[in-house]
Amino acid sequence: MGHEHEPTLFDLSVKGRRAASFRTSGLPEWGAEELVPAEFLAPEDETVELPEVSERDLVAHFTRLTHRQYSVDLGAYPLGSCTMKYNPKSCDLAASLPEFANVHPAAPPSCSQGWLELLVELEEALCEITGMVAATLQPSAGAAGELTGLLLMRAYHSAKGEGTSRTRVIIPNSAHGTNPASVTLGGYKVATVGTNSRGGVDLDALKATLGPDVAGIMLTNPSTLGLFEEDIVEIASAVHDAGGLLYYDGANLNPILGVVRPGDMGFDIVHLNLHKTFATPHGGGGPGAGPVAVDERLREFLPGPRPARLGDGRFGWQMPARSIGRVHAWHGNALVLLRAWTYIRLNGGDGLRSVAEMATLNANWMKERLRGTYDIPYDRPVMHECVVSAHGLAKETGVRALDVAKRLLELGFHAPTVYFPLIVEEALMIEPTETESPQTLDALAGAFLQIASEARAGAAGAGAAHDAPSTTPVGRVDEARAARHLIATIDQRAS
Amino acid sequence: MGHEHEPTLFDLSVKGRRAASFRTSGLPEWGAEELVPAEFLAPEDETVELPEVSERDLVAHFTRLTHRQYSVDLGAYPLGSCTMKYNPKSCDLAASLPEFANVHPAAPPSCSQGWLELLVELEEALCEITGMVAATLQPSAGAAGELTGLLLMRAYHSAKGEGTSRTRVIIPNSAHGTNPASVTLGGYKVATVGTNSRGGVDLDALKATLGPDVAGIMLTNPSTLGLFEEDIVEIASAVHDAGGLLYYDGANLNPILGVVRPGDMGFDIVHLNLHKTFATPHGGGGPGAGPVAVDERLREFLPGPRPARLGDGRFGWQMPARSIGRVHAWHGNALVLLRAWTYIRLNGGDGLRSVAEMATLNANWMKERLRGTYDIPYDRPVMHECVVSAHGLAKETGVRALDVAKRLLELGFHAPTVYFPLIVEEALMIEPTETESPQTLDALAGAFLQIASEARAGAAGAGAAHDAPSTTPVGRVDEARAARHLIATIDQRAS
Amino acid sequence: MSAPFVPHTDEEIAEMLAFLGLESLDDLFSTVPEAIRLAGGLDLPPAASEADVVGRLSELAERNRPAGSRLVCFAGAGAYDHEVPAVVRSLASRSEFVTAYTPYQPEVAQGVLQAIFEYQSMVARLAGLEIANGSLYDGAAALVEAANLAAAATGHQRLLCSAGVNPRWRQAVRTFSAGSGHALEVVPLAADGTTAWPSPEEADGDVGAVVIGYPNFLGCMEDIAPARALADATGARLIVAFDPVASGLLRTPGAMGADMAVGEGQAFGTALSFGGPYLGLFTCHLSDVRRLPGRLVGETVDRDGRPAYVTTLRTREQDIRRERASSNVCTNQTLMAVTAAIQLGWLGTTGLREVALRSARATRYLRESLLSLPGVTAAASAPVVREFAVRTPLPATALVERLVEDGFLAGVPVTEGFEGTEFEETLLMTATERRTKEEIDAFAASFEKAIHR
Amino acid sequence: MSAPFVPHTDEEIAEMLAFLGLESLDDLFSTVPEAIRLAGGLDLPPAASEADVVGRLSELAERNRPAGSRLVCFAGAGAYDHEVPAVVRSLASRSEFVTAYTPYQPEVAQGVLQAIFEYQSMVARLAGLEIANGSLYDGAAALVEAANLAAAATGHQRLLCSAGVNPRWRQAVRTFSAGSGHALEVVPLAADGTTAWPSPEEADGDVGAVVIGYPNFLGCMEDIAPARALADATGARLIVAFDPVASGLLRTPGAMGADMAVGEGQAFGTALSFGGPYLGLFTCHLSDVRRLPGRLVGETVDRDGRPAYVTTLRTREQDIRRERASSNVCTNQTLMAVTAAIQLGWLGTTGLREVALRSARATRYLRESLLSLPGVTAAASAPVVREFAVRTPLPATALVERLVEDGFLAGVPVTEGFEGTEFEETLLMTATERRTKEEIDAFAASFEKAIHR
Ligand SMILES: Cc1ncc(COP(=O)(O)O)c(C=O)c1O
Ligand SMILES: Cc1ncc(COP(=O)(O)O)c(C=O)c1O
Repeated sequence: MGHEHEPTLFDLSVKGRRAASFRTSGLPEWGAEELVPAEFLAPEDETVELPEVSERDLVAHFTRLTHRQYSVDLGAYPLGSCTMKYNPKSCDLAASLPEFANVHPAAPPSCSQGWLELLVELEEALCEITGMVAATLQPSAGAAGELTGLLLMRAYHSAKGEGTSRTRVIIPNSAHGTNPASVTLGGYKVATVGTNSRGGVDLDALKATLGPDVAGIMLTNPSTLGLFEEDIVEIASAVHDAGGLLYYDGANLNPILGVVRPGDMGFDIVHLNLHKTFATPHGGGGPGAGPVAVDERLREFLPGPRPARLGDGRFGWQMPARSIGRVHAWHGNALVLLRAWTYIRLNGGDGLRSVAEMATLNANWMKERLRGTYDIPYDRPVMHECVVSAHGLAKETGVRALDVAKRLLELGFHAPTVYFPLIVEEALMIEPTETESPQTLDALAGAFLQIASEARAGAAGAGAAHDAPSTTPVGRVDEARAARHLIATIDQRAS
Repeated sequence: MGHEHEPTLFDLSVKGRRAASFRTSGLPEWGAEELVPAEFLAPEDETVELPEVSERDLVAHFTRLTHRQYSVDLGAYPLGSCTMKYNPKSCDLAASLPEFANVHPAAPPSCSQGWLELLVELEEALCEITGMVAATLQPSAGAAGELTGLLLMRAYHSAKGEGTSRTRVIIPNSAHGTNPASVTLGGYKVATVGTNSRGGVDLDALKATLGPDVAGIMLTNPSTLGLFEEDIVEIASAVHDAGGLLYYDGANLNPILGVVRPGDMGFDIVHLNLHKTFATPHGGGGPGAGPVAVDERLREFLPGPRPARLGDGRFGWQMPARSIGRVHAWHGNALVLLRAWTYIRLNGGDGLRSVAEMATLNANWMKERLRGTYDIPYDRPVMHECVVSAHGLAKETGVRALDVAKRLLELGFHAPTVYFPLIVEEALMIEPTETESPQTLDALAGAFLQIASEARAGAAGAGAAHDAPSTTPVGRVDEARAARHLIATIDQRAS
Repeated sequence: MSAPFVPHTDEEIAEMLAFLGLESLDDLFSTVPEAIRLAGGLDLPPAASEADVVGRLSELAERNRPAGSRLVCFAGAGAYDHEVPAVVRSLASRSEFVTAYTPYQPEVAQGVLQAIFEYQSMVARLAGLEIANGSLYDGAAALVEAANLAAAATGHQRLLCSAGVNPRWRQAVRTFSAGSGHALEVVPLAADGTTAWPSPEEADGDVGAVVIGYPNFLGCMEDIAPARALADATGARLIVAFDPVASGLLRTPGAMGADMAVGEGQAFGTALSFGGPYLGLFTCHLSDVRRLPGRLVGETVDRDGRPAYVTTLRTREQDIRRERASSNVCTNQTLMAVTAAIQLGWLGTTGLREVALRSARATRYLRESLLSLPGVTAAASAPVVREFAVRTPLPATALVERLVEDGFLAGVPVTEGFEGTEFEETLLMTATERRTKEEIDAFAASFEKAIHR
Repeated sequence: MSAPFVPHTDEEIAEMLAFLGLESLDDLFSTVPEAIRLAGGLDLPPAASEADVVGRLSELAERNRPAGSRLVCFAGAGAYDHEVPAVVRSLASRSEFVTAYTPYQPEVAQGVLQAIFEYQSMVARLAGLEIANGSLYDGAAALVEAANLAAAATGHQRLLCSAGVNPRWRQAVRTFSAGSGHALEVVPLAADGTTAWPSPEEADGDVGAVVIGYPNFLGCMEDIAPARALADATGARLIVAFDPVASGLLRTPGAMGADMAVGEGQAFGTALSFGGPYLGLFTCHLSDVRRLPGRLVGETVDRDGRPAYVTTLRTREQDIRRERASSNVCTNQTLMAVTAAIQLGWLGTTGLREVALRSARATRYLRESLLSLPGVTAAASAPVVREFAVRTPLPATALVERLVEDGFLAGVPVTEGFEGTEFEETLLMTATERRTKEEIDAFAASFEKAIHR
């Protein structure tokens, strides 16, 4: 309301001002020199200077920042591949319970029985959902899950004496960027397979690529095109026949909850993005949680220590026989896991199936509403998201996917994902999720159509898109300049 | 971000949608007809229709509404007479503790010892702050406190046999509107006294008005002009000499905390606005709390039951001997009282004195910064607020107090109180409060000066003020139309 | 730390004083006569950190016993343990709602204004009347204002109030009558728990208001027709003190003939809170809107024709009408009204019905369980839905204390306002939708033990 | 209630299906081969209401013992019980921060972007290095990424890591080395608790990174110079795993010669949380910025020249660089970074110093109290500031269990990663600024009883 821009907390700082206060301790007030050996004590001119503000200014600053920030709670967020569904407030409540939030991670099991039971229950639920037998809850996000999964793959092959011979992991060219990056970090070479005309994995190319040097394949199913991989059973047996394992990137699990399970498709390793499918809020970029579930063959390699039932209602920690070791400093993003547990309980089995149905219904409806206005590169029924293209629109009017996105911001919606997957030109990847109502979908589709029809109506309309957004806290941001003149800290700004 | 307007929850409603869910009870599922006698049961066509929305839409709707709302947490709120200081978050924390928030008001004292002790401590602190001997915490706001105080005045005079003879209560013409309204509800006639040239009560006029039919006087000190009543000692003795009581409207207590106490000025009855002086947040118009503190002569008349120390560390309820009876369904706005208790503890005695000092410093500084640009009707050192006038500005440029206010909204600040007190033409009543920093004050003063200098620079500047605000969620609102075509409910809109 | 919420540094203070030509902070108070200035400062504990204050609060907290799994709540009497979901708490605690003032500048207060407009719309429907205001302090205050409106509108100061109206609210009316000059006459209850209204002839003359509880304080369902008839015959307004939750099942006060309906809105999203802040619901016919106490929000447009909200009919209010205002209310309970709007939005049509239905079921089950115990009888024979009173071998006050030990808040003893009646020291009880069979069964078992101990 | 967060009514579903030309919801899944479709649905408990789920959570909650007044916390080891004031919780839980995605559209994400910029600015200062990224998963992940950066930058895969580095972080490096091919060599601690670095000659050849803890896991203050010298001699990057709270007192890693500094940021506003989500701090020199893992926010302008923020140097990241990216991180821990920015803003320069100082005092007092007990000795002789280990007559694991009974979380047994060393089963302890003399005295008394029981 009125403010042109928000100064940084440093700009608001006044030396000597303060907000903090502490508990009265009654302890001796030793001085710093008495406590810290001289060689380590920071001399005055090395004091770490932080912003000094009053509690009042702290509040005003960060509250104003929130008024410069879009979020799921403000409206539709159809960002493809991200599953920006509504995050139930009950889960916030759960994560705020002090009996969970204030448990020290190294507290002995006698102090954390509730936590351990909950984690075990979550693991069991995730196994039921994915059709797997065991899971680690340690990975902090999808990418961490991927790398964990690849290390499990490696451990498996190594145990069979094929650790050094299997050097390649196959990924389709539609894959998310974390997949190839994880493959490299897992010590493998990426072997890319193409996409066939129906948007699926090119099966022949895949078969040609398979061989004794292949450790496995990473697949997202439904794919980043929003399409279910029709040949999944054939793919699975081909990879298995070649001695490889199938890794399931679970970022797109949402539309198959209760419909089909990765395990039943033939996958051996599955990561889940709890911050997508299970509604744990995204936090502006995290925290997430990326548990990895596996089939029987891989169980013994899981990271540990793992929460486990000890019998007679007690819980404790166990280390799998041939564990790859820990992948997190503690037990994973526990409060995120707690939220996911809550979400699963709130929905129940049937509820999760409805989630899948409505996510799929919404995406297909959206695709059909945009038909004729935007191009549909792979024209098949979709699952949770649809990828359309502004290619034709751009050719006709000069309004590109990016312009559509920016104009949407102005119309009160978040933009879809743009220019991904890379195999679609001028891609607009729209994932409405199941929590958006038909009315919201209708308004969103209306906005997409409006932008295109304005653009087609002539230069003014196209101009509006090029100039967008104008009603947002800032206008189109100069990204190139940010990279050219890097100012990543306040001290760099000053210098 | 983009939304032109926000539909009502009714507009978002879709029959059959729902958010609510309830605990599994295991109870027999009797039907409504089995539970409610037929003559009382609502037939289907009398069902109360509420909006039916998903939890997601509920959240989006109310979150978007918050983005259409200014608040202290977003910035300066120099609304005179309202003491819109920063509301510490520790007090929110206190009010959210389940051990306080979930106590039933009729629970026996064995279940509410903590509450009772806290209320007694608060009463004692308020008495120390006001220089009184006892207080009731029941009144829900300032106006309720006023009426309670007037009933105490009445009870006192009645007990002396003067209940019917004392029929008038004196108030200055600068008084807040609740004062005369309360006087009427208290069964008294209002006798108005004027303001002298220094902004104080016209002492001669007062003396002329005093007589055996006067029950008392209601004063705000500092007054609504922000001025300390210099003649308060003389006023008090004159009123007392005439057999009247002095009532202190504590809305403006902030700048005298720890400096001077109403009791020491000669007041007999004091109400406090905890939602002003003691920082309990205003909630968009309430809840507040308006405790009334009294001197020894009035103690026995206080409303009850009252929280009391019973000895050996136990607490209970007591009814004053000649209580006027309860003025609240229960014990007052308890969670507001808890916040005020917390605020007092956080500040301590010295801290409260600093509050007074800085509130006064800020107001005087602001007045001096505006000198020369705006008129200063009563030019004396002020206390917590300063009243300036746009009279000259309006004559010169046509830009009135209202325009200044609306243009300020556009510049990112809340407006001051305008056209009050009524005795100042084109009044702008500015109360910065102590929680605003010198930097914020400077920016606020800058905005005031900018508006005036723009207006004086010519028609464009004046036009900007007349057209303001334009960057707010809505532009200048048509108030006349609202009164002419009353639409106070969604059903009236439809009809 | 001497003033935790004051931002000024010493240098800044010095600069500001210099700008003002003052030498010290004390000089700021030159207009305060020396003689009355406080010497030595306030005798209060020194400033404390949040951690220390929260520590002290925790100590006090341990001496409270809140409703919850360790003290299962069967107490009502105007304060109910209804479900408040996380979503309502989370939205209602958004700081824009919490830290705003009364919406005096509508251009930057559309959030609060629209929420109040929605609240008014919902509350008017709950009452079955056309107009609801933007809130009053609590149910008691709403009744007081209704009585004032009735007296002003009719020109009559006699109030005939059923003894079945919440006795604390009755007392508030009585307290304020000392100023307003109303003559409050309490009409007793018959043995069945319903009001023994006088006939119009007995009522003898002009009356300002007839007031009835629906259901009444003892939970009894009272026929409103006789009260309506009495009001018609005496020229009075009929004020119905209603339970807004019950509107999920019952015909509304408006449908039953009320001129005004007032109630307590705590049940909609506000915690038990030891009795406050709560929410006074005030509703009336459109024809009385110009006498309406408190704030009213209306829908209008802004200069560009966009929908907008604003407080309206302001000339009724104290700041403009001053001594001729019919009410002195200024600060009300807006945040609770916003909370209620959110909670009612969460409930929706079916949710409201379910709360009412589930509460009625639990109450019925509770009542049957207790009445089957030897020595426990119904205090009144009229039908009940949401609340009821029982007579037990020992006084309610003692019984409640005993049952606290077992982890139950058994109910509210009927005392204040029922002194000397046959209902005194009966126990008023309720069970909301949050009570389970398991809890009620365990409670009944404890109850039986407690009365025969 | 079968799907609480799905808004569609039956009619709407029917309409949407009709629009798509489908007959049933099952038809939506026509592309899923019949053979693999799940028959019979998921074997999970049915949907439950919030009230029921919260009820179940409360049961589980009762089986936890959180840090607090009933379990006074002396445990650290990378997870600290520091003060988190209400203001930080309240701001960090604002839903705009909580429910936003990664700021891909800067025009509507200035809130998160600016908060990250401020976070980066503060963290860089804490580390005494020029660049901090926008967060990583936790301290362990930050160390792993630092090792990767070092290896990539130097071309050497050997990592010489002090045994004084948090053993759980060391283990994470080891786990991921299976993929990256790094060779992790753990350099043991001497009896005084500081690292027994090899001489450059002993180190024998090219090294990618030298890693040291500052202070180390046992709380010992280690001279960084030898590690720096070793790094210089072997061509390695020097990675310092630092305690960011200690930067309130100690010279920063940067000032001590670090090339990269990594740490755990949980202490800044994040609850103990049973170990997560926490906050990985990653800092380096500007010269390494093009290999920086994760997100980086930069300041720029919008089209009208207004200041604006945006994620920058994006070409480093996995979504663009794919298999050639140096890191695979995508989702990070932004909310914790925002929280840390708020908490650090709350602390300010003096507050940070006070936390460090008060914690050091409490730790010193705790240590002296315990070392004065018969049978208790220091596990290491090097100076300590924030944390320390003691040797007691019984193994730490058993001692901790005993003291839980008295209401104390005595510390963290040194086990994992110290197997077979002289430090195994010593007890690692800390006292933050939240601990009082009273608590420590009571604890010392219990401690004495426990070791001699
Ligand atoms: C298909 C796919 N795979 C993997 C990921 C990586 O998940 P995370 O961001 O949790 O690391 C994403 C995230 O956007 C994704 O969309
Ligand atoms: C001087 C003065 N007196 C009384 C009041 C009434 O207080 P309340 O709004 O709490 O009823 C106010 C409120 O604005 C006021 O400013």
